[in-house]
Amino acid sequence: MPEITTAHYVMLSAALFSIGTIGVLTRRNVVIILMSIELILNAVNINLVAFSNQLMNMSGQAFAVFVIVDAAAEAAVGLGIIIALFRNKETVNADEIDLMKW
Amino acid sequence: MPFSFPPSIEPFVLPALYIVILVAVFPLIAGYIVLLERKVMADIQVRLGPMRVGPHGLLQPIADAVKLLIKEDIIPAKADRMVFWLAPVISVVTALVALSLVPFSKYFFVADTNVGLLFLLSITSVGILGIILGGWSSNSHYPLLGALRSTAQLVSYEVALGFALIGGLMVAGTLSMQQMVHAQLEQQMWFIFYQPVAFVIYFIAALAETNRTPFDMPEAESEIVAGYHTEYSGFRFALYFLAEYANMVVVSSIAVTLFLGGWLRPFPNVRLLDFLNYAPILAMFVLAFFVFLGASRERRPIDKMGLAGLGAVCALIGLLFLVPAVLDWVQGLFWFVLKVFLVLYTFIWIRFTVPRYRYDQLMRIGWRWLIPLAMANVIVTAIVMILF
Amino acid sequence: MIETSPTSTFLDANELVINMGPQHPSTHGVLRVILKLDGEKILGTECVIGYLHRGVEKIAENRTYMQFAPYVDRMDYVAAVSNGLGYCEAVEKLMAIEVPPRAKYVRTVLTELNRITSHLLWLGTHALDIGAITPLFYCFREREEILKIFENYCGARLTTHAFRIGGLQYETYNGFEEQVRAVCDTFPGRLDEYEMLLTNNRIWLERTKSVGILKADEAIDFGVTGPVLRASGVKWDIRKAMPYAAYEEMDFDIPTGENGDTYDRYLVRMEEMRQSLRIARQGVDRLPAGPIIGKVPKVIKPPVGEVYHSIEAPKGELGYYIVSDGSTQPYRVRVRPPSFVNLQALDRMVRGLLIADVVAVIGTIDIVLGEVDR
Amino acid sequence: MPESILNGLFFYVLAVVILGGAIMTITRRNAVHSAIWLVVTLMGVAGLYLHLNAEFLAAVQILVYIGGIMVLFLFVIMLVNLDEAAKQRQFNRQWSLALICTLVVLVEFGFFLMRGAGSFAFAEPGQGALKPNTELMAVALFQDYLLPFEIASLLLLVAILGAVLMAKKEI
Repeated sequence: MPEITTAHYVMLSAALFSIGTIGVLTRRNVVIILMSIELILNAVNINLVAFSNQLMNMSGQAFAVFVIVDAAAEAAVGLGIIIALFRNKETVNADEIDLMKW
Repeated sequence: MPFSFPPSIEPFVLPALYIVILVAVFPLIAGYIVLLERKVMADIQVRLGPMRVGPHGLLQPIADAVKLLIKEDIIPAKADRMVFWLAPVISVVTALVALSLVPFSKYFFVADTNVGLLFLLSITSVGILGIILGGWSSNSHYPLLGALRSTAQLVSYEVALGFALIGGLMVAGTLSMQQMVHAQLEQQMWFIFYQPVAFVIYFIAALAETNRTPFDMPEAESEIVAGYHTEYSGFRFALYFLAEYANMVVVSSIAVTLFLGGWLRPFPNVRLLDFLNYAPILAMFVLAFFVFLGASRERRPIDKMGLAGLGAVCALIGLLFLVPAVLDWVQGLFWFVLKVFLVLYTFIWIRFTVPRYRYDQLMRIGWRWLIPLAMANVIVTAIVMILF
Repeated sequence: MIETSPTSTFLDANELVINMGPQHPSTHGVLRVILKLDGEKILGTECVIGYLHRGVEKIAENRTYMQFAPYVDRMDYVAAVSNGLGYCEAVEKLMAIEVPPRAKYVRTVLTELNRITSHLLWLGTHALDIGAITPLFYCFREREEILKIFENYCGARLTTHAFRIGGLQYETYNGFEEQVRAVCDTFPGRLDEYEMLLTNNRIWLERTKSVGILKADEAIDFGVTGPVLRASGVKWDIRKAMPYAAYEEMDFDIPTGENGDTYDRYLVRMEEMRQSLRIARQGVDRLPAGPIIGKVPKVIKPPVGEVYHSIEAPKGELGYYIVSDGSTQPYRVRVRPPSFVNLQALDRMVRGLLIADVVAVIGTIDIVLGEVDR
Repeated sequence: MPESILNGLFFYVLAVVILGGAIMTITRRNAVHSAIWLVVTLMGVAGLYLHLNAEFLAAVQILVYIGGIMVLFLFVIMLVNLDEAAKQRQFNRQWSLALICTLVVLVEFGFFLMRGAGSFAFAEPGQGALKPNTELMAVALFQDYLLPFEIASLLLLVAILGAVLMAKKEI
């Protein structure tokens, strides 16, 4: 088995990122789209931490913490929007939300 | 050691052994904690409690376990079967994994990591998933209400719990569970005396985290039947029960480790009190004495023999403790378990003394009082630590 | 009527409908309350009753007056003595039978003891509903002492059938007075013990103060009686207003509340137990000698006519309306049960509160479903 | 067992868990099942962090992501009635186009990585240290990146306000 290098981690991260993108682009359910965004953010984090490990530098991990903070903020606001949306439009499908007002 | 393991797996042998011990023994211990709870409850309520199975109901936990195991396994018709199956497993696995980070004694611990306490907190927070999924998958109103209640409750009290622990952590200066105990040894003080406010906040939040009265909203039997596990029966229910008691042990262990000196004996630095090192032996012999006394009072011969056998086992263990190496090994465990049981006793005592808070009152206490107080405690601690 | 829609969720405009009962730990029997909720907030309730309907009033039409007496014990089964007293007095009033004073006194003592057992059961279950598990066992311990008196007197503990039309069937047993006095001596201390657990308990106060408020005028409009009415500040007690049995000669106070909330009802009932003890002690102290049953014909055959007689049962005004057509069986018996009437106020009391308060309020109304459904 | 094989095993098992969980997340009909699979993925990522000398980050990942964000997700899924949505069409109309585009991007990634993989191997391992992890993390967060840290806390505050405002019934 070859040595696991940073390239492997970056490859994994790229795959995870792509899966997340597919989720965002193809799903109709807004909640699942939000989850896909979490996947994308995690892909980014894997990269950051992998490079942090290779370069023996804390900055990558520190930035991963910031990304997690971002993810939390995004989830809170996103889910708030979903609740407001559901209350007003009775739907969670992204392609049915096509009016700029309600 | 007559034989040794290859060096690459050698560091994993002892932890693996401890894991097996914990997983195998803990359900039994949880059963006996339940018995203890019932006995204490009976005592408070002027009753006798379980008396039928075995002498003084000593075999009751086993009877209960057998009963739960052979009970019909009911899954509601419209339940989400996979999730229904998964939810109690999540609860019990997280609770048992959390035990692996608890330093039971200087020698008896599974893992001691650099981020021990943080990991403990994060693992217990995963346990919420078990509750929320169990409530959702039952596809029934009362469990859903219970799950929503408990999620809101656990999430809010976790904040207070975390802040209270930070107060203790600042004094300890480490996240590692073993280092905390050593820090208390070096500073010659239990941290409860440095951080009384943090301890009180932690204790209250821990009551809420483990769904104990007066914060037992998620399973308030007189309001929402049984909360999130209304639809659970048989062994799945037993798993939830096990998880609950494991969580109780975990939170009391954290309290003991961070605030009450962990596995240290009282006044570990006072030479004059060295005789306390022999307390485990004494305790075993006193226990044996009382068990024999009880045996002499029993009427049925089978009970007499059972109790006498138990007494003999206690006495034998006491004799075993006379070996210095064994005593050294058992010492920390003895004090740790003693302290944990004292905390658990307080839990039980409170449960049978006070009524239950209402949901909104509980939230108000959490957000209006505990969290601000815990934050203030952290700030004051920081200022004091910088100034002195 | 509350609409029950199958697709209701927590976020829909017209929210969640759940059934509390008929099998529920804290609806005190088989009451079913349909709750309309907004999250945990109560938007409306509807009580569905009848799960314990046994047709007691109809049974009365096929039984002789004597034969029907045991049935009334089964309505409010925790206050069977009061039920029996009300029925016997109603028939006596119909037939104009004079009850001898000794019988009146024994009746009063037993009824007051019964009031204590009823209130004790209420206290225990009410505390249990609010989450205090322990008082229940203490209450049952004390209740046991009083039930022993009933058992010694008439052989039964719960459905006593203690009285007969015209007086009593049994003379008091040896040691009756001493046993009642013993209860009167020990019980106040025990009551203080309960109060120590609850009255000043912060959590108890938060759970009961200004929960389920019923104002005096509302209470009167609903026809609510008993401790629930008195806690709203209305000083109305049939024992004082229209004395029956031996209450005229007894010295006791009527406790009233001010705010009409759950806490006041709790205080009122606690004080009522103390007053009941006073009455019971006076009763045994002054117990006159004499016959225990008046002049009752062999066959009870009241004259044609009708009568309404009500007494102050532990839960409120318990009334019997009996119509006689001159035969040995009543033409119609109608019972005015206090629980049934008090239960109507539930909706008014819980609107806008939380689920947990419904439990507290059901407890504080102190209903017995056997009496609500009859 | 040599260290490298253990490492490899660890990585590949976690990779399968992560990618498998991710694929299940985006394909499940029921949002709760999606959430459960997402939890699996997040757990796998936490395992990778442990492997990459980031214990603190692993703990934070579990605490914040699983104990916080995923619970929030499940909470919202329970509040919002998704039974209806589960019965409808799951993918939107442009799904084929989206899939092709993403695959093209993935191929590009792969190509660049193949070409550039060597440069990772040659890049010099840094001089710093990652242990003790918690202490170094504290230094990084509270000394080197204090301003971003404060900004992040401000962001969280704004997000809390926004979420509360958004989810409130009557504003």
